[in-house]
Amino acid sequence: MAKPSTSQIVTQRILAALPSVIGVVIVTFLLTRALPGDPAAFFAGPAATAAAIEEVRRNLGLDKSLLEQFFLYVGDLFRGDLGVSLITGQTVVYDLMTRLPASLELTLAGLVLAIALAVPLGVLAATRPNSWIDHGIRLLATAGVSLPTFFTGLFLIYLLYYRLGVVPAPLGRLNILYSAPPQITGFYLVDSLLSGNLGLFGAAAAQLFLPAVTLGLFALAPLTRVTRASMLGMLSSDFIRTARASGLPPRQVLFGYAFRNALLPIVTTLGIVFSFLLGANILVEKVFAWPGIGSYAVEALVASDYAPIQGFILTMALLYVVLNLLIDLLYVVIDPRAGVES
Amino acid sequence: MLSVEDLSVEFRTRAGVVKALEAVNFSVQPGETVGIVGESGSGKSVTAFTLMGVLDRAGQVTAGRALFQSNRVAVDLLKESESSLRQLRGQELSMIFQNPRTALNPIRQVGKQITDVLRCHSDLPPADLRLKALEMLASVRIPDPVKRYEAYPYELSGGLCQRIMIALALACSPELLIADEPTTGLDVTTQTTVMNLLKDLAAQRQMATVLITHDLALASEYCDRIVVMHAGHVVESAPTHSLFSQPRHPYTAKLIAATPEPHKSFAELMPIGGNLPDLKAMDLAPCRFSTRCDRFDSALCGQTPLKRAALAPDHQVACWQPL
Amino acid sequence: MTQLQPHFANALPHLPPPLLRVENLCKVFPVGKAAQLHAVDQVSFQIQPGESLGLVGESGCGKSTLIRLITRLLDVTSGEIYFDDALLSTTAARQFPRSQHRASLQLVFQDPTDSLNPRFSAYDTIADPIRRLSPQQDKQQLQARVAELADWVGLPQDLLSRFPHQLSGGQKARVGIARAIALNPKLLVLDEPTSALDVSVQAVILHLLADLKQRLGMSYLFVSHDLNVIRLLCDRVLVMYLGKIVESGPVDQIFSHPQHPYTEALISAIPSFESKPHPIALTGEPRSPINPAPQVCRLYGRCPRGEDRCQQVMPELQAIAPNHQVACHFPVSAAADSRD
Amino acid sequence: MTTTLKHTRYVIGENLITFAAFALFLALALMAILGPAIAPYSPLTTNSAIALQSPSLAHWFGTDQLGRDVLSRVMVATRLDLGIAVLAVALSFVVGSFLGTCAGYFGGWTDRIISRCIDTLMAFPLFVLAMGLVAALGNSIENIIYATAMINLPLYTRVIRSEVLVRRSAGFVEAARLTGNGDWRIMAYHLFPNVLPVMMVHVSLNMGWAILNAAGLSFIGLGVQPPTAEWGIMVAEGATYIVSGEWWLALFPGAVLMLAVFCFNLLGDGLRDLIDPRMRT
Amino acid sequence: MRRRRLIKTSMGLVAGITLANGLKACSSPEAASTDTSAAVGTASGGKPSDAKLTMVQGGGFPNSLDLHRVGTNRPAYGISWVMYDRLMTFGSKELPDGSISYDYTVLEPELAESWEMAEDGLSVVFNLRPDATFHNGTPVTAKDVKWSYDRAVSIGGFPTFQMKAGALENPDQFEVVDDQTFRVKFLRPDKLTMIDMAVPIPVIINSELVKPHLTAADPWGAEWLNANDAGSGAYQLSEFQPNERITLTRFENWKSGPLPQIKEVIVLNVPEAGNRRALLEKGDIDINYELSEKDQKELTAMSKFTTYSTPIENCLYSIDMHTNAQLKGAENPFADVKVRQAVAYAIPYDAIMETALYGQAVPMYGEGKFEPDSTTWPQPTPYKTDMEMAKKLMAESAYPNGFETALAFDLGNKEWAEPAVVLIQESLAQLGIAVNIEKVPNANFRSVLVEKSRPMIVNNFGGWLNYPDYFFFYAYHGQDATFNGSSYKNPEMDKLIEAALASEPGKPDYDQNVEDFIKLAWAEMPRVPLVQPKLSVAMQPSVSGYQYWFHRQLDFRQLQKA
Repeated sequence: MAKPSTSQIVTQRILAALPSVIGVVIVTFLLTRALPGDPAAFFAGPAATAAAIEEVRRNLGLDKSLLEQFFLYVGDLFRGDLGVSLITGQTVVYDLMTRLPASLELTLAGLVLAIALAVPLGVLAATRPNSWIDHGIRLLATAGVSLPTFFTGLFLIYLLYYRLGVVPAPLGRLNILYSAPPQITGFYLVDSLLSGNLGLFGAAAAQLFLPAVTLGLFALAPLTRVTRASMLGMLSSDFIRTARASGLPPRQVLFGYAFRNALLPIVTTLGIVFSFLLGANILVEKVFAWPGIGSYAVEALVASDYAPIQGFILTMALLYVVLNLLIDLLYVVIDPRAGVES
Repeated sequence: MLSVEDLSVEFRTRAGVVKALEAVNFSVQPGETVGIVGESGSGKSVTAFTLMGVLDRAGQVTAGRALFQSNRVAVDLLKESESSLRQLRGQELSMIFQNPRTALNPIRQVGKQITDVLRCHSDLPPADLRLKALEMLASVRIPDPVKRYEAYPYELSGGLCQRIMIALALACSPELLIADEPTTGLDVTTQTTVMNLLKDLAAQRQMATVLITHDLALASEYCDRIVVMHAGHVVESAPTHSLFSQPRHPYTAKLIAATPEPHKSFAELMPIGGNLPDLKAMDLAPCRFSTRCDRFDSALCGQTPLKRAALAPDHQVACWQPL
Repeated sequence: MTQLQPHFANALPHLPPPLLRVENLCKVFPVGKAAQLHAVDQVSFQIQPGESLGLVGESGCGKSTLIRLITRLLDVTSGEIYFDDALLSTTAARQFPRSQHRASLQLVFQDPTDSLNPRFSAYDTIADPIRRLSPQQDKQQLQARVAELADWVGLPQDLLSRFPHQLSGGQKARVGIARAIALNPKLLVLDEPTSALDVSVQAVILHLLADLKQRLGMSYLFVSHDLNVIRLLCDRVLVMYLGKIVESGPVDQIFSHPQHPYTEALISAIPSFESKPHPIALTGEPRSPINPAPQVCRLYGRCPRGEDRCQQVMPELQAIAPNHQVACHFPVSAAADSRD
Repeated sequence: MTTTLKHTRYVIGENLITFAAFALFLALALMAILGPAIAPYSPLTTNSAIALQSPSLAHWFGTDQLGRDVLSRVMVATRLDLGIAVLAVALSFVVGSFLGTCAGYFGGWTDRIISRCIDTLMAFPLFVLAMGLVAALGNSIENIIYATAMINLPLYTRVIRSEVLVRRSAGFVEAARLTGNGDWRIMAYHLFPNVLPVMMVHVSLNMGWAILNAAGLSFIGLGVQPPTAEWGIMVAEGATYIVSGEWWLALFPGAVLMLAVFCFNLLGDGLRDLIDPRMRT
Repeated sequence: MRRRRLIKTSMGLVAGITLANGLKACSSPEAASTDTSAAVGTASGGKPSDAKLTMVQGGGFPNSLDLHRVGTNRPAYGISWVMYDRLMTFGSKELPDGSISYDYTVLEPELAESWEMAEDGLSVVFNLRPDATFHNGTPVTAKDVKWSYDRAVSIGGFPTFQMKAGALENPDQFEVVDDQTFRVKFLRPDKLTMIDMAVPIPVIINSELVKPHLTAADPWGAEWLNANDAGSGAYQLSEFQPNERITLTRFENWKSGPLPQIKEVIVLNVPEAGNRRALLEKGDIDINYELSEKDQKELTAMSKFTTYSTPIENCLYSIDMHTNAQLKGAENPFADVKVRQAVAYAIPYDAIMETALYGQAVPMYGEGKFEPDSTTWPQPTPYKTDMEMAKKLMAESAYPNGFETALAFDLGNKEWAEPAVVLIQESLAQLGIAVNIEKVPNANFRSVLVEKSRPMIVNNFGGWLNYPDYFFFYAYHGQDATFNGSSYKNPEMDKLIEAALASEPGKPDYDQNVEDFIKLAWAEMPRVPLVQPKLSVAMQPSVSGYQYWFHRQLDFRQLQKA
């Protein structure tokens, strides 16, 4: 029954995730090698002769056997060297470092937006099951998840930017008039506040708004659904009856008792939704010219540029591990039972 | 102090309207322990939930009164507004539930759950809440209350959880305690411990208790008076001794005969035939026991409404041809 | 404990060879990294053909594990199970459905709802064992057999097409019993068959079980936490506490003269009409079954008679009368004797 | 059976939205079957004379850049889109069911190995995995189906595993073993049918996602080959015309795509109501 | 009308360019317009101002600042073009439509203020501008020039290949005479050598700045130059956010030409074409470069913007049919010339022109003759849509009942190629040819070209200059270069091409050879030319000074903004 300490949980989690990460490395490597394009032919240039292509191939190390390439790759990984992106010309590490905050900021903004909407809506629906409010909320949320994100994005741009002109141009993270805040966290919203530049904050927020809404709409449904179901379950549970029979005020019953318990499935879903959004990001980033890692990966994929794809997937896998870790820790905070069974 | 009169409750479900309670009458005197006994589906818990105002959304009170009178208040529990009922709950009347482990908030320290109740019903300064809660834990004979205060329900055994539930229910010294199957799921030895504790506390605090149970023998050991329910009807209500020595309703008699007991031989164990009537049925017989009764007389028992009579000042029975 | 074997034989020379013989049975579940939960610890007993053996104990004492070991749903950690003189414990639980003894060793479950496949009609549920284990039956024979079984357990024929959620608790219990007796088992293990039922139904089922036993000549291993029920149906009773058998003997003897303090507490806790409540002798919380100290009596700490010796030497099961064993350094009669 | 029917009727009657979803589903299914037969024009025949015409009586949804009738293309695409979704979901459902049931039932090393593999799959950003697979295998319809199935696999495996895990020690499973059922039989006849209803909810929710996924692949150029009509690719291609004012190219296929996904999502909810007794109050 | 004239420069050198780099697919749209420092009257810039210019472009975003690097994309040439200087540049001229184009017949000074050819014509001496400095203020010396030339011929990959095209192969050829004087020795007389020194490749790099960053593994500082500015050009780098934006500011001490009018140029990456157009329409950007045909048509029609659309020299969109008898081990129907001719008659040219290209291209079909009497290039084929003819030819072929085949196109061209292939598919179906369409992601299409593994592809190839012999050398010659999408091999064709290459335009044998190989191409029809594409730009009315360049990038130096 002894509860594991936080550090134990962290270690345990990381150890448990290790096989997955190794699996990811192997699969990614094989997958990238299976891509049909010949990077050597691509990068040798159009007029290159066979010899020139061979030379490029040698330079890229693509002439070695697959196993050799794999071990070289793993060796580089251990040195923290993810290689150089042939399309951006930068090291993959640099690219990822500069782009990851953009993706994270966007995803988090979308997620926060979705949570801010979904949780109250879900609770509202759960307290009035089968009412028209409940159905209305369900329709709204379902509509959000039924639209392809790129379509939502383009449509919003057309409407709000092109037609109505109420949002700034979909040009990445900042309007051209501004330059990026000094890098502290890499999140423009945070960095601009830290450097006390409110105008910049406003500009960054304005750019963020539309893509975040696009993403948020997509995340709305699962969160609302889970909140509703989980609240509904909690509200009919025994301990809520106890709380009500003890004369606790409705507010405390709803939020202090029911909602806190309902949080557990919500947090789980949050994790899934987050990793899901990181994927959906790819399309949104492409539409909004958002300089994140998603659009980066797409470009690399289309160019058969191995290093960025591998780096991207590895980053995502690590992110996934970290995310799960955070969720586990959140569980420990919310639920004293967490981790006891294992 | 509690007088339930003609209480009727219906549940609207997808399959139809369930007449869960019909014209339920019983009363509880101050300091008295009243047992409500019946098989599952007899409406025992619905009665309790109705009195506490924690009925599911689907349930609706269609008739009746539940007059509650304590030293401080005199109200009809069924007519009070939600907010004033809330004041009463926990303070004047409280309830403990079966399955104590799920009846406690799984992610809140048990001590804090007690202070939550104290906080909303008493004027104690916050600093004293904890002390008072510890005091309550000690009063339900929980060893090492300081340590248990910080425990979570999952860390405690079923018996301990039920004691915590008792402490929670009694925290604000209610005048009436409704105990809904408080020992179901507990081992017999634990059951005895918990029941003895309840008994002692009720006596100490001069608290009236309603003990809801399916176990006739258990009720007979702890109750002053017993109300027997069957399919949403109260069929008999009498002091414990007279109920057992001289049951007047056929159902009561059959229930007694069907209950295994240390001194009863296998041959003496008599099953009750038939099933509970379907409470959704539109053409429910006036006497809901009629389908299982071997004294059924269509001329007599088919009459509406069901006859309810006092055979003695404190012995009521709902039968046309009592034993 | 094994030395009890000849003792029995001597005491009851006229008895036929036992139907079921369990020797030194142990089941240990790993808990976490190093801890082990000793669910069943060195248990030995036997059941004679036609005998009804009761097994009592509170929740978590290992009753369920024990019967799952016996019915070969679980693999044993150590010890032997002999059934009809065949050693069963070496057959893996996973292989046992194909064993020739499968049909002879059946179980009635505690929760009639949980133990019926929600997607199977009553008919399919009852027919399943026949289809699986005596496949030579043709469809008509099968129907006739199922009808017969339904008749035996008092299940109206028209309910056979129903699914579990359309049946009442008592009806479900009947379906469960019909399934268990479908193959004419020699030993029927009943795992608290009435605990989920109302008293009115419980009485019916108890009578039904008594009838069936007579009709089919089965042996029963009847598990319950309710001594009252055991008393009605069983010849002999085993009392279990935290994985160990603490007392065994004829039911009447145990009821009238419990020897182990735990048995005594169990019996005194049985509510009965109009008796007045009496304080229970056991206090405190049970010891943990995880990594139990081998030399300490499992009841130590709760036992009103616990002395130093109880935490130095684990009391062994010893005969104190023919057919009556108790595992206590200070059995009630001895204590009573010394007190008187 | 009758009660199930009654209950279905009840759920539908009680819940207009679910009813609407059922109706929509029927309409889509009809369209998938009859689409090519009842489409007013050929979905592939070009006519440069009427390119990029806005919706009119002759062409309700307008025409595309090659003068093809958008309505006809949308109608004909139904079969392909639903086909992709159904096949992808069916594939992942079958494989996921098998893996999940094995993992949940056998536990131990079987579970560990399967779960690790699934974890590895989950650690991939799933859409990127789909992109990678289609890019690596080539963008044919089969490969889109495989890729979509692949990224749905973890969901099914995990859900079924946990559902089986819950039921593995249920009484009726032990009872099945007592009555002589071997492991595979228990899995196939006793466990799986009981998990099925829960899975149907996921299946319908997943169908919507599979359609969206195919559309997303189309958007980055990894969709079906032209001139095949497919909603996603029509939206993706039409999207570039929005700014120049030819909104109907993206809007109509987009709306139908949304309706389809919407329909599956609502159906999933409806099924959940049907199955989850707790929601039945 | 664009007659190939050979104009003697002041040095008296014959200029002519074929640049391998020009062979890049016309398709990939990228930006850069240029104006050489030596301004042509019409295009000459206004007074330097504080104007700030924002542009977006189709077809990618500059991925490096070092155009010698492996994998540097074409848009990067535009940045390099203005950030670095070369020794010489080209003049400019006005096109018939009034727009300005570079003039490949005129070489003008850039970093070199003058040059003299040796008597024997086997070397040239450049005199550098004495006042020219790099962006960090250090003077440009002949040492830097030599290091830069050494780098270009040694670093490998495309730069080295390109230098070789002008017979610049060996560092020994480059000699520092003194700080201001630099000599290039020729390996042999080659009409391309001088011209090759005015193309984007031989940029002059600040060698002193790079040297601290050289390592054994990276002897030419590729890593450092990739993201850093070591130039002396008219603009210097002020911000480089890979794949996001590049900001350039005017180098006020630029001496190699008149100071540009625009002070700051911001190049933004906007991948969605619709967004690029919306930005222009909303006035958020000044220039949208490399427009799709549709946008070009519609933006022009709006008459809100200044638009230019210049036919891309020496570039053709075409359908190539694999001519080998066997393809992937199977019999190849397109080896039959009748089939190829039938296809050429079956292609719905006008429909493609109208619906796929919105009329924004120069038709290359129908008007030509089977017996060409002109060396104009590109020139239209004599084939026009004639289904009767096509069916007749099919009936005469070995495949009267048709066959099944596949047509691959580059996803990067999908805006026009996809509708075009659908139209072709529909049309060929009438001949019984069932065409499966295969769209290939941009990066993979290069492999398709190299492998020559598809029976039919949509090709799109152009050289930097308008010489038919060079076009044919890459597109029809039996050396089977990448852009010979048909894998066409014909010794007779090879002989004609080689003869033309060895000769010079204007000479009778040259003209005859050219006319003969065009005739042969029209007869054999391994590739069906469709159109000559155009390079399009739309600018806010306040922007002027656009000039077309062979490298198809915007030259910011020449632009002005009101």
